[in-house]
Amino acid sequence: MKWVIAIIKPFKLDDVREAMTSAGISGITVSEVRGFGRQKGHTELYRGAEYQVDFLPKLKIEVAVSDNLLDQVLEAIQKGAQTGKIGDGKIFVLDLEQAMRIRTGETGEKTL
Amino acid sequence: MKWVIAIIKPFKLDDVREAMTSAGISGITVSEVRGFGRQKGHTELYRGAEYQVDFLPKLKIEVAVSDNLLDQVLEAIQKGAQTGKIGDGKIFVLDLEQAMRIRTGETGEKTL
Amino acid sequence: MKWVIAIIKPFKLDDVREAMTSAGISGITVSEVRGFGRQKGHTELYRGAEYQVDFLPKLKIEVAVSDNLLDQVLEAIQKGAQTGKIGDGKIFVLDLEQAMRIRTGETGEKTL
Amino acid sequence: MRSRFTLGLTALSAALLLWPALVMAEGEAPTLDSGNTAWMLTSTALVLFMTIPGLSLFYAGLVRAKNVLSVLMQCFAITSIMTILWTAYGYSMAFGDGGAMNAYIGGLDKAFFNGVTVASLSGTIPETVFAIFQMTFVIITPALIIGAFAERMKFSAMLIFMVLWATLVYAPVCHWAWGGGWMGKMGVLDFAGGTVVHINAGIAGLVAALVLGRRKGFPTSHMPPHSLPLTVTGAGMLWVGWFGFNAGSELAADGTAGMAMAVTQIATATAAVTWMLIEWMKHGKPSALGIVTGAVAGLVAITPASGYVGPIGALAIGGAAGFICFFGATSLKRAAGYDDSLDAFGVHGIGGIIGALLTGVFASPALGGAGFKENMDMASQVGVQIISIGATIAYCAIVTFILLKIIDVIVGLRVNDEEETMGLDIALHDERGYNY
Amino acid sequence: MRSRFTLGLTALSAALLLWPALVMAEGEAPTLDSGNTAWMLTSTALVLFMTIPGLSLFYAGLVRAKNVLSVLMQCFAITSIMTILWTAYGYSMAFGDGGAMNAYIGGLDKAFFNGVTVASLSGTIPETVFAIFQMTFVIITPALIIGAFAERMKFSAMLIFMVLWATLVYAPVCHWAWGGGWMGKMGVLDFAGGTVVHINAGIAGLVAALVLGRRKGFPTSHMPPHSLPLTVTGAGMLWVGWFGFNAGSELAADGTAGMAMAVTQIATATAAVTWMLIEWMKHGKPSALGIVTGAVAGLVAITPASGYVGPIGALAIGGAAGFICFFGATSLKRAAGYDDSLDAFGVHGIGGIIGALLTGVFASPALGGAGFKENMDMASQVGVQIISIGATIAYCAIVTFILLKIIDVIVGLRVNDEEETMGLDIALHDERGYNY
Amino acid sequence: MRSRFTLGLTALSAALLLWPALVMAEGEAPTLDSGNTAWMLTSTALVLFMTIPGLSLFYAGLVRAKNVLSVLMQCFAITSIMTILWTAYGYSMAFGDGGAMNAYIGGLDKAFFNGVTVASLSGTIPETVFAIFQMTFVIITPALIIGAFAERMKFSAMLIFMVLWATLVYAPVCHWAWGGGWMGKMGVLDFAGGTVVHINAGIAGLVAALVLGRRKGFPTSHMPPHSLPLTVTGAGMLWVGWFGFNAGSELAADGTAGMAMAVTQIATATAAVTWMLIEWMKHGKPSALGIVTGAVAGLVAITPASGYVGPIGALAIGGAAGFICFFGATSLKRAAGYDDSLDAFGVHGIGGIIGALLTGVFASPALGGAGFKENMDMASQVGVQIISIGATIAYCAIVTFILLKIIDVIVGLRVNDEEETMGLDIALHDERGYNY
Ligand SMILES: Nc1ncnc2c1ncn2[C@@H]1O[C@H](COP(=O)(O)OP(=O)(O)O)[C@@H](O)[C@H]1O
Ligand SMILES: Nc1ncnc2c1ncn2[C@@H]1O[C@H](COP(=O)(O)OP(=O)(O)O)[C@@H](O)[C@H]1O
Ligand SMILES: Nc1ncnc2c1ncn2[C@@H]1O[C@H](COP(=O)(O)OP(=O)(O)O)[C@@H](O)[C@H]1O
Repeated sequence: MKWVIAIIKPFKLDDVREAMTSAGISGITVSEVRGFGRQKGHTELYRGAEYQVDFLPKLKIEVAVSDNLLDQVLEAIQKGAQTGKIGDGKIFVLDLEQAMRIRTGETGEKTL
Repeated sequence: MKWVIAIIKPFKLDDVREAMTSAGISGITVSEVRGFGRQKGHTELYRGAEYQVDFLPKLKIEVAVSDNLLDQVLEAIQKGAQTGKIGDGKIFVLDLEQAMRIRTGETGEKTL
Repeated sequence: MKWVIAIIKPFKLDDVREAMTSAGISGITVSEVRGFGRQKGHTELYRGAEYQVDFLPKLKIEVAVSDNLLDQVLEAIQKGAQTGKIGDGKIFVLDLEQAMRIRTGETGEKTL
Repeated sequence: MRSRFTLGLTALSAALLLWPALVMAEGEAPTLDSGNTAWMLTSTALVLFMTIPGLSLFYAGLVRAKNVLSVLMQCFAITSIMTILWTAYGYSMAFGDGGAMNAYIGGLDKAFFNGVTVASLSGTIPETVFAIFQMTFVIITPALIIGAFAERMKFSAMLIFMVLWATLVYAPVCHWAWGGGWMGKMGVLDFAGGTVVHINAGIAGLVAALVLGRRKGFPTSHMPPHSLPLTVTGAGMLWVGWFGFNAGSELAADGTAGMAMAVTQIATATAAVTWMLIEWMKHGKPSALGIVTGAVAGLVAITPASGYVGPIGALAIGGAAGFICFFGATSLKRAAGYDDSLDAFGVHGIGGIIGALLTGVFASPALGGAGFKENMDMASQVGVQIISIGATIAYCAIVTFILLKIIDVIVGLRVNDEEETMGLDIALHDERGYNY
Repeated sequence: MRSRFTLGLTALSAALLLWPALVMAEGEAPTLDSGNTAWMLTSTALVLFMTIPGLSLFYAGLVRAKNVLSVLMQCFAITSIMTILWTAYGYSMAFGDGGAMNAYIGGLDKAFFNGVTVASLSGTIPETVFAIFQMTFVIITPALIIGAFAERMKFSAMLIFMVLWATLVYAPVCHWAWGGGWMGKMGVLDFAGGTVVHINAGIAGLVAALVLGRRKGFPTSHMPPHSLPLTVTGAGMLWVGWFGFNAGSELAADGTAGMAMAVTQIATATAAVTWMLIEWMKHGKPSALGIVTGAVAGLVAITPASGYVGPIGALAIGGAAGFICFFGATSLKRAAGYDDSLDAFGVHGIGGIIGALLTGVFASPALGGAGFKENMDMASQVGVQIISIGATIAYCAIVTFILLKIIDVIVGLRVNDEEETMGLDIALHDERGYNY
Repeated sequence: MRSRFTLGLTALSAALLLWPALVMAEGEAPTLDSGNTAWMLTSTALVLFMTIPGLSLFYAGLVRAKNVLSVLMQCFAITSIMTILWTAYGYSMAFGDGGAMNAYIGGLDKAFFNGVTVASLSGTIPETVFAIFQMTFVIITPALIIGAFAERMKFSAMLIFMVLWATLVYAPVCHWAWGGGWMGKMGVLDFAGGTVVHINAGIAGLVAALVLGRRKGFPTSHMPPHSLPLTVTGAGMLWVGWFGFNAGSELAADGTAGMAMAVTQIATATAAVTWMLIEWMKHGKPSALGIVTGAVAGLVAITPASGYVGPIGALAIGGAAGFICFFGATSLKRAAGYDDSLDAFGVHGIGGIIGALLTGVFASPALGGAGFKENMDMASQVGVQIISIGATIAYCAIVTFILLKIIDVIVGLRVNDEEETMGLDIALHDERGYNY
């Protein structure tokens, strides 16, 4: 199994989720993060005090997938999240050793 | 060492933390996430505009554990988080290569 | 490639980011988390109802690095985040199998 | 509430009085006074302001984020429903002529504001203004109660309860004290609503908290206020609006109104400081929630006294309210174990009782007050106050209990566990307070 | 707005009237009444309170967090700019003497408050007070419009548009109805601004929503209000402030002001409850956003009627407003497909039309009203109301459309896509609403 | 603040004046006027509203989330403590008879409102009303100061400082200007508190900012306001409440009160627009924080002038305040390097000086003003203004400095580093602002 982490632009969430659902994913976890990267931030100004904000609001999607679904999922995320402009984000893949469903205690790929 | 990620129902945090402490864990990190899964979301309605909210508030617990504690920790989380109803969440285990305590610079299992 | 997770004190973010940038890192992802550990929390009191808060606000930094940058990055984070007081946080390193830039679809170390 | 004229006469010099005095001597009815009317229009706005947004923010900040709208919605719906109820029959039941039953309840002669025209006067102000000033009181009283059962009551059951409660508890007690009923006749001093508003609301809240039972998780899991800035803002609004409540209850812009406003300010400040100091001593730190709760306790306690006592009375009543309510909202609640979520009883019930009682003491001219009712001394006045407090508590508790039990059978009082965990906002209203 | 004297005379007893009556008979001008002045100073504060913070919070809560400051800023800037505009020439254009053109527009004789001194009176109140009371109306009207184009209009274009619109639409229509123009002469009943304020703002909003087009993503992606507690708070403030709007429009603290306040309260509550019940029946749950929107619809609809109708009229107008605006802000908008972001048209346009129309009905003494204009019956009065509504709609729509088209060419009306995605707060103002 | 009679006489027609004029000629004391009393009761509520919730929200939004309650709590505690202090001896020290020392300080004859009864009058209003109207001024002035040392001062030290400061600085300066002291005798024009309130608060703030030193991290790390919607809301409330401050300082509902309200509105709007435009030109974008800060600067500057100048004066004073305070709160502060956290000095100190100075200019009848004090021309009036400003600055700065140094030795002024990092809410009050 793999643990996939994707950093995307917030307004792309719905597209990504739909693409992933189509790729056979039935569960994902999303959190709000701030990203620092090539995409330029903006300036904030309060009573003359300027402040360069380099961190942009992004969403982090985390999903556990079985090995055989990995490629489709990566493709789905990429398609759903892409705008072609800088700052679209990244996808990272880690190895996942074990998964368990809390409700039932089952483990393995069937829990995903 | 292992990196354990658990997605749980928010109101179960205290139970889980207690169970983990009993299992010998002395540090954990918690964040607020939104989960999409089998558990049904709800409808929101604003001036006639309906909106199906599939993402539910969940908590993500992350904890680094030594290999020999892993099983007890998994059991502790499962016991603490279980209600038996759909949406109780998942536990994921990844391999953790290294850990360092920032204050002292020490590394390895003793930092956990 | 490695996936580095650092839990730090919030007011150290700017120092850490600068240190990492100097170490050659061009992208990081930050999120707000609550940490439970050796550092003591505080008491809250509302109309006589006392409440021991063990969770402290922390920031989680996640960054994907190429293997050869790992040591410098660890050092940079540690230097930037250290105050020498309890609660400075931890750094965790996991193995990262794959990385993809959403905008271009490229994969591998060059995307970091 | 007494006529502007009594007081005006004292204050006016003989020469200026001559002409109006002559007119009055010939038995003319009082005429409209634009100054008094201006103040009462303002007071009406101020008292409405106490409920929306004042009280609703005060309470909304204290609940968890998942229930914030439920509280705001309850206050807003109560405001609307009570307006209709008061127009339809409430005003008439409270201030109409009850004929043979007048000691206990008014009649229906003024239903739907029948006979209340542009030209009707109530003393020196238009009767419309008197009627809607009083309307703002029947709005805030039920709204106060919701503090006791917040975060767990069904919205539908809440509405039914409030309509019945306003009809069967508020209207009669209001008539007893202010509408010509037995309590007023007996000589109770209740300037702006110690019995009618605060004891009534506090007792109803206590009964509701007991009948509904505790929130899931109370008291083991912690339920911190989700936004104290809302609560402190609401407290500030309550304080400001309360000037309309107390000084407005004079129904005129005169010396008594001025003194009522002054003692309101003094008692509130004293109670706030008292609460702050006790907390500081007992817990080592003073809190924002503490000081604002103290202020509300002071506002409550000075309410029945506001037109009758002087600055010294205000200091005493404020100090007593801060001190006693502190223990009411903390130790007493924990000891007794009921879940009065936002301390409707601890602050309004207890504060109202303290105020109603001490009004009988500090109305004494020797203590700077305006004097007791005719032919009374302190002992007899305190006696009358105790009877009134006791009657209000007993009547209110019994009727509230019966109403809640009946409603529980018919529609059920509480949401189910799942809805409570999910929060009332989503469960009952399909909306969320915040989408950041 | 009618003279205090007409009404005062009815209310006062003969004996007290004797002396002023004699004076008036000799043709003396009315003199300053401190009570009336007190109420109008208060009313001015209340109506300003409606815009800042009232309306600005109501709207701010409804947008997404990334646009919260843009809305607050628009309201605040409008408040400031309109003050200057009204001082410079607006007041004069609306209430000055237009000479030969007086049926259509006032003159510039009062520009920069020329001749408005400490001693100038307008009826029984200082003219300064009349001028700034009216100023608060020219502040809130443009502020209402922003609800229609929120989250996408350029701040610069918005400012230019509002200055031109206030000059070319608001000032003339205000003059028509209240400043001595044709509409008033024709006998329109518009107590506090059904045509001048609400229909005007609602229609301008609708045209703006159509000309600017929909927000990116509307209606497919969901744009939930970012903070309903702000919205409910704003609604409460609007309700309280509206007492100044309606009862203040009497320009006196008298029986008519009292009745205006009473019917405002009743109609608002009725509309709120009506909306709540319809939503409950249609969707299964009543919502906080629903009930407060209903209240605003009621406030809007009772505005033109407030000094003319009685409690029964208020119940009817409130019920109608709640019912019809519900469909205006939900079904109609979805069916027609325009993006009136915060329902400026659905609530103010439609509510204003309902109110203006029904004023012609419920002013009838048979229905508890104060009577029609001289020599009118219900049919002719309703006719006059319809003509006034029609003229306002037509004139406002045409001029608004032309202004927007011109501004679009010169500076552009909308922000670009990237700015809209990023949010107007950062894009236009370099600041963020929240930094938790 | 001048007698209603002076002005009333001008405004009234001869016929109506005859009778009261005769009465007055016989030397009768003024009698209670219900209209004036109504307005002053309202004004008192409005000025309290300025502090809680107005100013407290304005400031609370500007600090970081971890300090939000500390600011709200300071405002609330000041409100309460000052009420008690004013009742106990403050009012007497400011407005009592100081005997031989009367040029510098009042006496203790009115301590604990001794002799202030229901029947006592102050001009045409009850003395209780005058006393609590003035009480709201001694509440807001210390509350303004906290803007200068926010986010780092100990709560206990703050309380001690404020009690001493109100006693040793506010009460005397208030007596000098309004209580019969030398400044008033000299002929200073300070209608509603340019010297007494704003210069006093601004200078005390500056001294406090210097003595306490900068916040940890200032100016390198950024400390953005945690919730600008709170700040904008607070600004709106300040604007509305300020009507009571300025128009209320007339102590009557008359033409001067009307003009005071009008010029307040005009100056505020002008300052807001001025600030917005400068920022737009200098930084490329106008901000919400900018426009509201400009509005407050305008409110401050028009305060001493409000009863003396006309619309033209208001435009000029507003423009000057917007322009100069912009540089005071941005360039000057950065250049000088002190950490006046929320710009108490930059806005109130500088704005107060501008206003007090220009009052001496625009009171000129030639510029539409109400005229200088007897036997003065513009030069001598400006001279008097400068002396008053200078005396206030010098006295306030010296006493404030000494007080702070003493308190620093005894209890310490600042929290420690760890508490500052953690935030004052948890460190000093054991509570958190938000629990979402
Ligand atoms: N090495 C990295 N480790 C972790 N997160 C990263 C890394 N590089 C980029 N990110 C995340 O991806 C986001 C987008 O990256 P950015 O460089 O702005 O644009 P692009 O993805 O188009 O190259 C960043 O805001 C950050 O959250
Ligand atoms: N494959 C997955 N990857 C990441 N998170 C998941 C995955 N499946 C479920 N989750 C998380 O677990 C939560 C609970 O899952 P759900 O399917 O609703 O119920 P259950 O855990 O009882 O099967 C989801 O809300 C989501 O946050
Ligand atoms: N085993 C662990 N797994 C995950 N996070 C941990 C673990 N131990 C500590 N942390 C995180 O590190 C933070 C700091 O740890 P703490 O024990 O307080 O101090 P120190 O880092 O100085 O030892 C905690 O608040 C928590 O967020």
